Amino acid sequence: MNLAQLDRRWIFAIIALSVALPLMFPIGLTGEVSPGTRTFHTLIENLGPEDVIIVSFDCEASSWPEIGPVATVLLRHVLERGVKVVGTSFLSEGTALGYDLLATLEAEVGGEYGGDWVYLGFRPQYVATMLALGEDMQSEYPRDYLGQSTGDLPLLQSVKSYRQIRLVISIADDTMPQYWIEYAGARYGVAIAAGLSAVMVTTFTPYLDSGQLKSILAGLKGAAEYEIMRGERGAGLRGMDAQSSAHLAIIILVLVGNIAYFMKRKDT
Amino acid sequence: MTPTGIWLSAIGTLAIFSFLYKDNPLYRATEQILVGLSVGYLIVMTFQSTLIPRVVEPVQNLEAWGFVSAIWVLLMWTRLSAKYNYISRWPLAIIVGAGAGLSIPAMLKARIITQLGATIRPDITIDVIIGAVGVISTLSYFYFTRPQTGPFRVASKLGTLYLMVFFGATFGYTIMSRLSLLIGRTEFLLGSWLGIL
Amino acid sequence: MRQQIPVAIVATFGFVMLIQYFVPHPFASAAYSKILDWMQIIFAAALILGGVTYAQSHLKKIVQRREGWAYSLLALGALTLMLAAGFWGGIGQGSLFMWLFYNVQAPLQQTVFALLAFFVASAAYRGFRARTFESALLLGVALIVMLGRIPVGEAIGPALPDLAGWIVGVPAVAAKRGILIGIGLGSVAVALRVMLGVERAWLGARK
Amino acid sequence: MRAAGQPFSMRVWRWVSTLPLILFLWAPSHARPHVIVILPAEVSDVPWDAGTALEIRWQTELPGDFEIVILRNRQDGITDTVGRYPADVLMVVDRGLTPGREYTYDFFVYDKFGYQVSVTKGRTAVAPRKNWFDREKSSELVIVLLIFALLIWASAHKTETYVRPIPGLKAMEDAIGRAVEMGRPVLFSAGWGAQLDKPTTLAAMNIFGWIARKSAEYGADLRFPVHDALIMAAAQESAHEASLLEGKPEWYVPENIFYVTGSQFGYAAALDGIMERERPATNLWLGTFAAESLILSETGNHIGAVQIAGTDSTIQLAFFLVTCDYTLIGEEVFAASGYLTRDPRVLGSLWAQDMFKIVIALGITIGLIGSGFGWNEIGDWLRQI
Repeated sequence: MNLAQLDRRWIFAIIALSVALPLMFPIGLTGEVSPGTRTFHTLIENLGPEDVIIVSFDCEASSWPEIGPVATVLLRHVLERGVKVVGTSFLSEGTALGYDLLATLEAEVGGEYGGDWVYLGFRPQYVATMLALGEDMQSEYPRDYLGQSTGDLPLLQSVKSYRQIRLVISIADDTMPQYWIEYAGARYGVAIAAGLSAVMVTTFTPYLDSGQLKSILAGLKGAAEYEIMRGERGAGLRGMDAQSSAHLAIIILVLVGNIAYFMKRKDT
Repeated sequence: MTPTGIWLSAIGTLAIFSFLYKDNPLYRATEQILVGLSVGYLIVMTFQSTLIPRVVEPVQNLEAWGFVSAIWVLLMWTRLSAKYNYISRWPLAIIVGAGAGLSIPAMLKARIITQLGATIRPDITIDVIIGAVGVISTLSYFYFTRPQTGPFRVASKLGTLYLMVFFGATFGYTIMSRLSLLIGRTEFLLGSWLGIL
Repeated sequence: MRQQIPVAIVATFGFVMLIQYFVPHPFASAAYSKILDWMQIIFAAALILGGVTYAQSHLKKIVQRREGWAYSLLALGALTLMLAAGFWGGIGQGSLFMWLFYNVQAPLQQTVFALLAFFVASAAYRGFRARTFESALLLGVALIVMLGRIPVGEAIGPALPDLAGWIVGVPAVAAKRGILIGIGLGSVAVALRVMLGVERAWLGARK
Repeated sequence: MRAAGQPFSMRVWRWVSTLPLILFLWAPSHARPHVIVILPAEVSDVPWDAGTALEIRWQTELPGDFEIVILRNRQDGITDTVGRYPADVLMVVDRGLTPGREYTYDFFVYDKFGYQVSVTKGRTAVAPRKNWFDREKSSELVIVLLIFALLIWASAHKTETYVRPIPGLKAMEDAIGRAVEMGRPVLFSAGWGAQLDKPTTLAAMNIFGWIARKSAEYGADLRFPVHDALIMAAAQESAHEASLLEGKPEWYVPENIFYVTGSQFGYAAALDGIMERERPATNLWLGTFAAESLILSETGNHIGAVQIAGTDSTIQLAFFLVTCDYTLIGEEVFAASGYLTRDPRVLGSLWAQDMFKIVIALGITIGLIGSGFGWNEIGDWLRQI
């Protein structure tokens, strides 16, 4: 068998096993809490029942396995602080997932729809909507996700635009927070934080340094760290074993590939 | 999830994964179903979230602006006519033009000014200098209208190295993200479906 | 005329949207909101248009009995099912529409996405070869970051996560800033060229 | 009512309630004289705004533990509270007003114990005015105008511009030719992240215009599955124009540029299927890509297609780099149309972009040297824009 030109299906099989086995036989790895996770925790700790935030579900259903644990642990913390939440979504598939998650978590803390939280729902043209939310929330969303007139929702009597919003948390699997920064942040000066998939960390670190983003929490690892801080054992911590073993498998594969490549080069 | 739902998604999941072995009729059928469902989903969502509240209802209420909105919709739909499809360029031109106009200050601010403001730090540390050298050398890689010779070549070569570090870092981070998705699917197959977790 | 009208529209809307950014007068923000509104409506109209052309092309395949027409039948069936569920049954919680989305569409999409876990591994295996200094650097950094982000790496020593953090936070950010600034300049230039009508192939054939 | 007739508790209460006043008279003497004085306050329009704010200034030497409550009166008799402020704030901006409507303001001063010590009724009515320019954005305006001026000047006057070789673009023509020789299609995608109001998508469509022309010239079978019907319309117009310019109107088949779905992974799954079944010889991934990038390019690699990618999505660059034959990085995508078409106007603007890079590099260098000596003007200016 020529290792340097290995049929990729062998690689696929190794990855499948390295994920499945630790899930079936867990070892319970945890890991350290990074400073970035602490920053986010503090950010939420500083909010209280008088504050209103926007939580935007800017993700596709496809990345929910990764982003869901992040959203869950963050929002549970937000709601326990009594913070009021206005929910939006700029990718249609995140809409229902976000609504379900918020409804479930609000039920845990006894939050009431209309007073403690509202869900405005989906808009396809995100840039335009983000800008419009800074002008007048109710004319942008005449109706909420449930079809009720937004004029009748008690929470939206006092919340008209970004001016009454302490923070926007974009739960995103892609570059949507960039548009929040460029349009809502740059134009209206609203504070923005993001719950991300791990892949987006390098994209958003510059914005973190420049202060355009207040904080980020990323990936299963970020969720696991936040869970450690809150003393929960959720999807984040559960996935850590499989994450580690698959990582190791890829590292070993890359090393083997290089060794095979150099041995072959020596021969020729 | 209901048992029917779990079985449906388990079969679909396996059908998609079968593509990893090779393309096959099961994958092709699942692919067509996925695309068909998603188009239907988007159409329904667009009607509910945009067209009904912003076009249909204002027109029913005889609001003047509602009719203007309806005109844009109709102009866009002239695309379906072989004779008048050139008219669909007008709403297209609105999107292109307005998008271009909007993007100039937005790009200038978020992509250029803010990034520069973050590069030129008031506190000088080794990291700040390493960062500034990286920004300048990467920019010199993107310098197009001069041959890359002499000191210029050194700078753009250095820029390439910075780019490689950035690409390596994103790749490393991304692997993690992608594995999480597989973990999610595997948890579903082993746990929710087979019940062995 | 067919050429000039769209070019004029591009220029008008472009400069209106650019200028309003600097104008605090309520007239400007009203115009701005209205145009944003129109943009959303046009995007929505285009989405429906896409759906119609999608259905048309599959219908054509079925009628002409082209290769794989049976698959087109499946595609059209899925589309019709979703439309019927959405328009008759509604899209509320517990509707058939949402059931289909959660139990069929979303898991399928998640699985397509999860294919990436495999592709990332095969791409890394094939592509990460230390052939040159640059590719060795790419490979080395990727390995450090991968190790630094899992508990195993933390177990090796605190230096590894710190190094990974430094790489992501300092040199990687610098390169990314360079890329962003370049894109910013390119974007502004393209936007201006488009507004001035220098580049406009998509606005229609010269007849 | 005689005091002697009051019960004892009431007398105690009167003493207790007067105590704050006594303590107040013992307060630092500089605070006292203002108590009875009318608060000198001035209301003026906030310049350079939308006409929805007034600036309220007052003068006092009262310390910060005195508070001022400001009431806003509309001409129609409606009164609202603007807010409660420490006396030494001296300036408040009242926002959310109606342009052109007149307002007067009343000021109530309270001491540190919450006693009202003075009332000042505002007499002159002031109305906020609408303005046509926001002065806070003047730096940005100057920068935009400078960029425009240089770009336009260069487009018009730089007739001879050298452009360094960009390997991915050099290879593009060969890749199209290769597909024709092999009798297989050329597959193009602008990415699921593309939208026609984004500059990157416009840049990608410019490249597509050139690709369409070359494909028409060589007779290549060019396919473009799209995720958005606006892009479909634009691409069809482009391809149509290309066929006419090349004198081959029969080459243009609208069905080759077709809508798939707006769903990201529906789109990726469909493109994977297309690649496996139609086996394109050349894949061109140019535009804004998200996670679908690697699903597309890894499958493309598997079927042995020549792949040229280019994107502004920084994350996806690493994947394209590893799986594709050539990758255009960031700004190279924007430079591509100039490079390919050799349109002097586009090349001129490319030269102008480079000039700005020099300015930026100089700015960073000077700014940081300045910071070393404690001079932070450049950085501070950039951060406050």
